[in-house]
Amino acid sequence: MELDAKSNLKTKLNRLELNTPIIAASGTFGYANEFDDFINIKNTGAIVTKAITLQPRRGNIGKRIMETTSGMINSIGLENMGIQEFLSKIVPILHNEKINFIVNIAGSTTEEYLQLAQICEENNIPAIELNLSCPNVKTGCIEFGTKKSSLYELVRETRKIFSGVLITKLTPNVTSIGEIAQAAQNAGADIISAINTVRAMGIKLNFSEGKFNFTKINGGLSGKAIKPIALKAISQIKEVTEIPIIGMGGISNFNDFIEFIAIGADAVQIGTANFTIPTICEDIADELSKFIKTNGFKSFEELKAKIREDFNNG
Amino acid sequence: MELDAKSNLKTKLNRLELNTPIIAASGTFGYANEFDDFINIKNTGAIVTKAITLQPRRGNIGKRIMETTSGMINSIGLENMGIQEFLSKIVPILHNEKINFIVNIAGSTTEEYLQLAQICEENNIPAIELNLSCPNVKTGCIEFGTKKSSLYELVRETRKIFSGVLITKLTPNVTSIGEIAQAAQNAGADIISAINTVRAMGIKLNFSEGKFNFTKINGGLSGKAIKPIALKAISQIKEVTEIPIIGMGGISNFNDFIEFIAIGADAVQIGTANFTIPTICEDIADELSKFIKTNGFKSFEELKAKIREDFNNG
Amino acid sequence: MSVKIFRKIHTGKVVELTQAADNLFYIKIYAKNFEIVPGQFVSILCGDLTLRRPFSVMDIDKNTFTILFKTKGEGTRYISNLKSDDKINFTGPFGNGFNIENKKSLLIAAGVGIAPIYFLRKELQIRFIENKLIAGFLNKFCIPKNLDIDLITTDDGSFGKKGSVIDCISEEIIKFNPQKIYACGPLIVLKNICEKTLNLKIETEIAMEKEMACSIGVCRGCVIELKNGKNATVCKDGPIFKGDEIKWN
Amino acid sequence: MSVKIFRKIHTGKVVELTQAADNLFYIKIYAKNFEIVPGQFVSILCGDLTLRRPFSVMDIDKNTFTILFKTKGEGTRYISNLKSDDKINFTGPFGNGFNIENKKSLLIAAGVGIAPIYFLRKELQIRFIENKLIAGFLNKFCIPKNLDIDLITTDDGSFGKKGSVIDCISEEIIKFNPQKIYACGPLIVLKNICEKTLNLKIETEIAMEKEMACSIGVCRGCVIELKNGKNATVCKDGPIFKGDEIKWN
Ligand SMILES: Cc1cc2nc3c(=O)[nH]c(=O)nc-3n(C[C@H](O)[C@H](O)[C@H](O)COP(=O)(O)OP(=O)(O)OC[C@H]3O[C@@H](n4cnc5c(N)ncnc54)[C@H](O)[C@@H]3O)c2cc1C
Ligand SMILES: Cc1cc2nc3c(=O)[nH]c(=O)nc-3n(C[C@H](O)[C@H](O)[C@H](O)COP(=O)(O)OP(=O)(O)OC[C@H]3O[C@@H](n4cnc5c(N)ncnc54)[C@H](O)[C@@H]3O)c2cc1C
Ligand SMILES: Cc1cc2nc3c(=O)[nH]c(=O)nc-3n(C[C@H](O)[C@H](O)[C@H](O)COP(=O)(O)O)c2cc1C
Ligand SMILES: Cc1cc2nc3c(=O)[nH]c(=O)nc-3n(C[C@H](O)[C@H](O)[C@H](O)COP(=O)(O)O)c2cc1C
Ligand code: FES
Ligand code: FES
Repeated sequence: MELDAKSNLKTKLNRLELNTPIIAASGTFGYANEFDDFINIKNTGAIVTKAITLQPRRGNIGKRIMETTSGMINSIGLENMGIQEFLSKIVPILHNEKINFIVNIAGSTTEEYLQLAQICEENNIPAIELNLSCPNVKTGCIEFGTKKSSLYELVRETRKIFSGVLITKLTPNVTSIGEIAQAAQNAGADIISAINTVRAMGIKLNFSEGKFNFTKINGGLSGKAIKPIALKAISQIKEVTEIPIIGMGGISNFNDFIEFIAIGADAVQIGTANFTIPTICEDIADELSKFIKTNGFKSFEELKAKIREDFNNG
Repeated sequence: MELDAKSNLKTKLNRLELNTPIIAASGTFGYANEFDDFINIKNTGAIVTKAITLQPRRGNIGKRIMETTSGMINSIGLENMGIQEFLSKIVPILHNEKINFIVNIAGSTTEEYLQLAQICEENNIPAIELNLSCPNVKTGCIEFGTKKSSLYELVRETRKIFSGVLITKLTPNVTSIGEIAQAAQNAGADIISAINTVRAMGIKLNFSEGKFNFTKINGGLSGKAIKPIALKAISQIKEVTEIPIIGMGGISNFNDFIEFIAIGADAVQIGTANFTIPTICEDIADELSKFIKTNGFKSFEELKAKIREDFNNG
Repeated sequence: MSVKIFRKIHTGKVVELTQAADNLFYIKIYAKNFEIVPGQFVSILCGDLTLRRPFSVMDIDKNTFTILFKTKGEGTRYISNLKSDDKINFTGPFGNGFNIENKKSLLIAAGVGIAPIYFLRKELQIRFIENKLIAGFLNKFCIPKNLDIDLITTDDGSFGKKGSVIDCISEEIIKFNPQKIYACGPLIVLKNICEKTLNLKIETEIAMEKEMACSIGVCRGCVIELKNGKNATVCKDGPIFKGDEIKWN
Repeated sequence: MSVKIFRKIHTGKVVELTQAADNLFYIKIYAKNFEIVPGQFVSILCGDLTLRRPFSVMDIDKNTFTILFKTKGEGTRYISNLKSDDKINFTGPFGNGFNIENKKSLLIAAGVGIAPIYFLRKELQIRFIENKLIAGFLNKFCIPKNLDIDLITTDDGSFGKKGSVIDCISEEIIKFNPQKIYACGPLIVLKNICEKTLNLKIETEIAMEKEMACSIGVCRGCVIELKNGKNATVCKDGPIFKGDEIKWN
């Protein structure tokens, strides 16, 4: 079942066309039709595929996820099939099933990002999202997204190569996300998405027979706990940029969605909440559609204008 | 009632002597004996008084606190009585009641911090905590604690003036907290405390009669939600510094306390949890004391060594 | 460890929870020897929530007290799901309480603001202080049951007098000629009342509300501005303020 | 909106929750037409918790199924507080399930690992496949009630044979001479069993556990390493694995 056409949730962010402003976030929705068991994927705005690297990667060994208070930490380590297998096995499915998709790419060097962008360009990938939370092995493993100069460089070079929609995904683990966002905009990004996970550590302890047993995980925090951090980050980005923003971080219901739109997001992504309520992307779209109709708005665009107006006046 | 002397929770961090390793955090415990109704304050390691500025301050107007999922945002705006009234009205109480205390100081310019340090020196304040989450009005309101050069400068100058225990409290809102911690150590801080609140924004919305009503707050996030962020920050600080660390951020029970000790904290502070369970500082000390006795340790020092050993081997 | 005596932290027990009206409940709590005066409040721990929820006490009896609460968000939902015999962790008493004087008093309540006013009224009755209680509600489904109220108004006229409680204050003042007014209700109602009584120079006390974290004056989260230019905490300096000391914006 | 049909998200209803042993409960859930095979699992939404909790199914009947669970942390505490008629949101069925073959089978369970094994046993009985079920527990208070188990061991000897279930496997293999072994229990027990059966070249299937987020193979959170050098997800490629394909460390 497709969303009622009349509901008019269609959204355009620069050249990116979306059926609904609710997108499934990278790493939480698989590569293509994995959520078929739960929802009609065509009713998402788009899906962002799990981060793809140049070569296949095994990912981290040991503990990869830990629940924390109102959130979770993940340390998957970019396990993925690599761009070649992605192109040959997954992209055909995406095309066949007419799933609107954005390819999240990750590298350990600038060159890797550029090669990935090149391959995406050659294969007519419509949109890519640069995952800049990856450590740059050439600069002592500092995340790409934390230095504005290197980020600028990376986005600018990618822009030269890639003609599709270029989304830059920012990490919140910086002193000033506004500066970083500006660099991304100046370098030619079409859209900014934020936030990626928050740098975190989780520990579980257990004391038995006179000994402490600790399980630990270093990774990225996501889920409801980070929503206030995400809202702040996005409001900071909005303050200094003009390009569209895709907001995310802890969104788990319709109210959360409205909050993100209010502070400046033009669309949102949903990550962790897909695990909790696997129908959430469609549920929020449904509620949005109903809300628009019940309250006499013509479209999401009109509702968005009203939300922004009321927010800025209140 | 004082804690059982045999329990031996006494802790020494450099020159800072504590009855227990559990300290009440600044801004959440008042100035002196306000928690008398709930606990015997002498059973805390120390109390860190609410941030004091040179002049009295009115603080922010409007909404100052908002609960968020597993946490809260505060935007008190440094309301306080100013150092002079603090010295004349509060310090005598602290002395009379033999409360071990640390004075948290805050300024809008380097000069203000130095004047405060000077006044504390002249008045024999035993320990100060530099609250570096304050915006520096001279540099476009960037927080003092976010630039390592200016932080270094500030701590070094304070060190020259103040001969008591100098604690530097770090903000988590930086790209690399390790670098900042190193600067604090190099500048002569005796102890590092971390983390202050996480930059955040809270929104409550309500739709009625065709209009959205938003309540918003920009401030600092604290409480359980930030614990994984705090643990990570402290482990990063521990990696690159040698001076003692006072850890905090979302601690609300005995297990949390052990986790912070495991990753490198030598003592902890408890903030938000004082609001939830106003006896928490004493409750955790009690549990710690019992744990030490039940499991055959001689002292907290010995337990700490065991925790660290098991953590580093596990 | 030696036994601690915490004066202001208590573990009570739910005696019973009863529906008072739409989204409105009475909860009666057993707490041995707990004492509190009209206008003071307690702060209830609600499951895993970070902040305790403040509630005025509406009635007190030997070893029990009663709260009237409206379900709003997570905290009140938690309380409304409590069952008889469940434990309830609360702190208090907090705040200053009403100043009870031997003056003919008009008591004005709007909505759930009836709670502290009703407790005050009981105290006035005990002391034989002449008083009249008027209360306004949205509609008849919002009127808490089993209360003895002298005049009820409803916005939609579905019970009692039609209109807002504010509308009939002037008339009531003329009719009853009180020496003192006590009021509790939404901010806008209180502001309105205070403007009227300030003009008429009738001594007024109002019960304020603001988000709270500590309930004891240390976090400075619940601060309001006074006309004298000072800040006051609702939790400790209030929640009862003189009608003419508050700076309304 | 058009009506959605979600194949794998369900709202069941608690039929009853009964204590099975110390910290061990059976929960019987009503879920119309829900189907699942031995070794597969469901993931239960536990209040406000971020991650669903995975549980094997122990028994299935017309429109109901039963889980045996051990209380451990917040999630299982939530489930243990459910009451009859409460709604329960679960997803599934997930995972591959055991390969049922017409082979004489020895079933080995340790602790709460009995759950999927018991469901498998029922299926084997229905198909008249010869089998023997042995199960080990810490002590007599840990043995779930009302189960039909051929041989029970307890670590402290308080019931059945004294010792770990591992200790008697070699003997049981000799006595029973199974063509196939199925096992579920703590990692260390499974590792031990697999080492034995690998040596004896007896086909073995084991049910694995690992923390899960998505339950459908997309988050890569529950990955384990196989001997062939590949990663496998416990949720989708498993939870049932061949004893000789897992890389133990
Ligand atoms: C001194 C005092 C006495 C009160 N007495 C009563 C009473 O007798 N009966 C009654 O029904 N209500 C009373 N209230 C209001 C009551 O505290 C709130 O309705 C309640 O906290 C809402 O919690 P929630 O989680 O259900 O709502 P949410 O809106 O989800 O709460 C979110 C946060 O906002 C705070 N909050 C929300 N509304 C208010 C409010 N009106 N005042 C203060 N904080 C608020 C909550 O405490 C919480 O921290 C009183 C408030 C104060 C300050
Ligand atoms: C496929 C599968 C089938 C299972 N079948 C059963 C069963 O039939 N009966 C039963 O009692 N238990 C079973 N478990 C284990 C059960 O999932 C955990 O005991 C439960 O998740 C603990 O949740 P908690 O919140 O109570 O504990 P906590 O320790 O607080 O949980 C914290 C986090 O760790 C995860 N976790 C903790 N222990 C385990 C574990 N052993 N396996 C996987 N994740 C874990 C939780 O899901 C949660 O995300 C199964 C696990 C898996 C993977
Ligand atoms: C298990 C998991 C895997 C993730 N993998 C990726 C990834 O491959 N690429 C990426 O850019 N972000 C990844 N993320 C981050 C999310 O896309 C999202 O930015 C973040 O989780 C915040 O949103 P949320 O709170 O809604 O989950 C991952 C998150 C989770 C929880
Ligand atoms: C209401 C409130 C006021 C605070 N005021 C101060 C302050 O004056 N000075 C300071 O250094 N930190 C202040 N903090 C930060 C705390 O001391 C602590 O660093 C932070 O809240 C994290 O710890 P927690 O999660 O245990 O609360 C305040 C925190 C809260 C919640
Ligand atoms: S609630 Fe903390 S000062 Fe009033
Ligand atoms: S739980 Fe997500 S891959 Fe298995």
